[in-house]
Amino acid sequence: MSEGFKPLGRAGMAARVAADIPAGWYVNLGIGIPTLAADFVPVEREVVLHSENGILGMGPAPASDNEVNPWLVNASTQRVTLRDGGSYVHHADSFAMVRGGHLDLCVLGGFQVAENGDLANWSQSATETGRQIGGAMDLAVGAKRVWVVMEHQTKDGQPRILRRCSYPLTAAGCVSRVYTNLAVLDVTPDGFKVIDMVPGLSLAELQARSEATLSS
Amino acid sequence: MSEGFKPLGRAGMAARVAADIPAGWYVNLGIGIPTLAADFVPVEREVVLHSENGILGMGPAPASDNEVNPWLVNASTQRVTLRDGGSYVHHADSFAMVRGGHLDLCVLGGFQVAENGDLANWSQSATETGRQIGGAMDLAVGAKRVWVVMEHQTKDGQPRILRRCSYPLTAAGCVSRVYTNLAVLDVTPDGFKVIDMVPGLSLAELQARSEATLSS
Amino acid sequence: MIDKRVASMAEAMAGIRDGATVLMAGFGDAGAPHALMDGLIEQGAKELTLVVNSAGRVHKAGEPTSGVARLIELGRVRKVITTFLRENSVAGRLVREGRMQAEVIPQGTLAERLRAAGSGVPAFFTPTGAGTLVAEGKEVREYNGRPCILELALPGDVALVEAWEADRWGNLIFRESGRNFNPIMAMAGQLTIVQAHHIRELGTLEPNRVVTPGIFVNRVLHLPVGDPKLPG
Amino acid sequence: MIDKRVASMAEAMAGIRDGATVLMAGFGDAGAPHALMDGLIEQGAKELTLVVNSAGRVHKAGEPTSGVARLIELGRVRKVITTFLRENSVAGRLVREGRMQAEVIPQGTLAERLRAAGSGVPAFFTPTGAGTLVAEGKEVREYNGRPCILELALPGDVALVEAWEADRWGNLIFRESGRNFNPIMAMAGQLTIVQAHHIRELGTLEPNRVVTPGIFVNRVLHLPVGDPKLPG
Repeated sequence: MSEGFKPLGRAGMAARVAADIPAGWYVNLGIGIPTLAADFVPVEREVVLHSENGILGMGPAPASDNEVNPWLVNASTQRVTLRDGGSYVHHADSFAMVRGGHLDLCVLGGFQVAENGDLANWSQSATETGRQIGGAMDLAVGAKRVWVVMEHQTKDGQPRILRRCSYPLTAAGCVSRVYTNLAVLDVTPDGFKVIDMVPGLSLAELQARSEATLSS
Repeated sequence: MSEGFKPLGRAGMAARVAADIPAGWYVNLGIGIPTLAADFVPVEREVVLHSENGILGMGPAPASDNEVNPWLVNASTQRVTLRDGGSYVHHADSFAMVRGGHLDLCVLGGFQVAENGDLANWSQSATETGRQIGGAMDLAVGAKRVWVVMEHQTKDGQPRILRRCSYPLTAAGCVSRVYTNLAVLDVTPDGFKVIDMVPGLSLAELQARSEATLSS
Repeated sequence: MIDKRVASMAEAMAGIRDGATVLMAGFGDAGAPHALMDGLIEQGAKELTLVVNSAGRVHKAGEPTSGVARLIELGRVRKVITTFLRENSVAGRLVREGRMQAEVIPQGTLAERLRAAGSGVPAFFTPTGAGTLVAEGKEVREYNGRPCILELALPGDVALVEAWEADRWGNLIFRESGRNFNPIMAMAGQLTIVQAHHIRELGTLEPNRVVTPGIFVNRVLHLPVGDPKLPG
Repeated sequence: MIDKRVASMAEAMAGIRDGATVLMAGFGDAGAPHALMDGLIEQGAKELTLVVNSAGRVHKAGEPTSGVARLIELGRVRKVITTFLRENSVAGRLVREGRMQAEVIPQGTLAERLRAAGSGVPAFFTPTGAGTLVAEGKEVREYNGRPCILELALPGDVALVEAWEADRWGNLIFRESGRNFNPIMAMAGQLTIVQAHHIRELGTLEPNRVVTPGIFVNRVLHLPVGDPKLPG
């Protein structure tokens, strides 16, 4: 690492998010890195995971083939388990939990986050025909807190931490915190505030990789 | 009976309604005479009774004290039973059946019915403070058919079969049939049409006891 | 460890403030959280808005009232939102004297407004009540050829709920027609307090049978209070 | 005697017309009425509007598609209302060529619109989608300080539903996450057709466990079709 710091990998980002989720919270983990975060929440820390397709109290993937229940899949259609205390509901009741403001936290993947809390995570073009929204808009609007996990920049080095999103919005002003492979940023009334960085990274270096102005 | 005809009593009216309910219908029977109608539907004729407080497939009152379940009451808070095939839901789901148009029939008591199908059955004054609506408005609007059972006239001889209701409405244009102690009347685009009368009663005698014009 | 059980009625009632909107479940005696209602009377909060299917009944002279009727009689209620007011003559008198407000609404609209509050729906249209006194002051719009009125979600600061079985996560199962308003009031309450006949070990309530998942519940008080009574 | 069981797929599919709006339940493979979808392909109705969580996926060249993707590929679908379109490249092409319409909407809004259709709510406000492409052409109104958009109920002429257990009254119980859209599509369908793994004697489904009461069901076809598969 000639740059003097080491960006987090997917697992590292997932672990960093997981460290901040306290016991007792009701949490939805979006598709991708957010889903990985579940593996970094110790079982004894009771966090109740919600899955849009009607599961509350979701557990990890089956430990063995004997435990596989093909009727029990998560929102990414991966096979999962149910914890003691878990239950099933239908889709409208499941989204009542989301839209009714009952989730303490939703962790979503993102394309772009703006300093006003706007999130873009479902489409890169307003004219795209092959769209997919899934539960992202409901979760972004409905959860008490929305955290976003994403690479700090695109693969070709474009910033994702922006003054204003250029992609179509998922929801306006919904994000309260962003976890990237380089830093953790809070969205405040005064814009992005850096609350953590990977070792060896300077604020100036982080700012150079961000469009929005960062404060510390 | 100097008048040459014998008005039906409460049980007679209930039996008359019950005779017209075919097997397989989902039916809500309102408080009062409508509730009595259940006793006149033979068990082998499968009619599925709905109760607003979350019962579908309600059965009769317990046959003996041994059968009493204090947790199982109908919308009149009388103890009832559940038929094989019955189930329980919460109040919003119960009224989804009502308001979503899933009931084939609702039978309600009435104060007044007008020739345009308007029903008044919940209040006799727009300024009443001790109001009660219960589920009447939902049932009147939501069921596929609304039949009303009531005395043909008030206790002091005022007509209840009217050109227009004078009491506050339960719902506009909802009634399709009226069962009284004297006759059965269909509400048609041309007004009330008499389809049955107690033996010995003439149309002229029935008309004399009605404000709206009756046809046969 | 998530443990929503509380050890005393005082703990169950802690923090209910004057002016709160309190949702009270039950239909007839089944599924009514009588003990919690008594607890609220004892706790002392006043200027309450009560949301309850029935405003209760006033008994004959000399017989004590209870629950909703008692709260009203004590002058602790600023407003009641209900579907049945007629059998409570005290409530009727207070309304006439301008000492209490009453909003009498259709039962299905009450249920739907509660469910909406729990589900993030701030307002919805319904044909129920259109063209009646219930429609007064409400926006009217036609759908499917019928006039519909706009109704608002009805959230509560507090919900008082009765359940047959509960666990420490607050999962609830109800008994027969004791289910009634309990699940939707649990959803609509900011602080949902449950009296439960039985507390079960976590993991022993069958996941397909749970009606109210614990996400809608804040406090569970274990109170095996016996069977519902008939109105008398 | 009420008996909603039908003896054949032909009987199950009878009367589904060209131009019908068809609700198809399922999330992933769990709770998806695959056999009924195949039955609909065989039955031949066209110009359909499909309402389904996912527009399905197109497999590699040479591999047969099935279900929703097959109906689309066969040109039988006029419009699809869904939350996931990306994995069906054929659907994307048909949309670009103007040969099929697609309405991609939020999953919670889809669920709520279905539940509204089944519950007599013609329209409701929701903050989901406000300020996004989803809000285009929709009425906006502020509630609780947030912009909300007006969404309409989404009823179906037909609903295709999968259940684990059923009885002759059409009462349904689902398996784990196989519940998903099934209960709300059953409510929202004018003609609700069920494929059930198990048929139980009337009275043996525990009344507190029934999720979809028979009032929402028209036809039940007994089809023990095995476990759901993973997407592949």
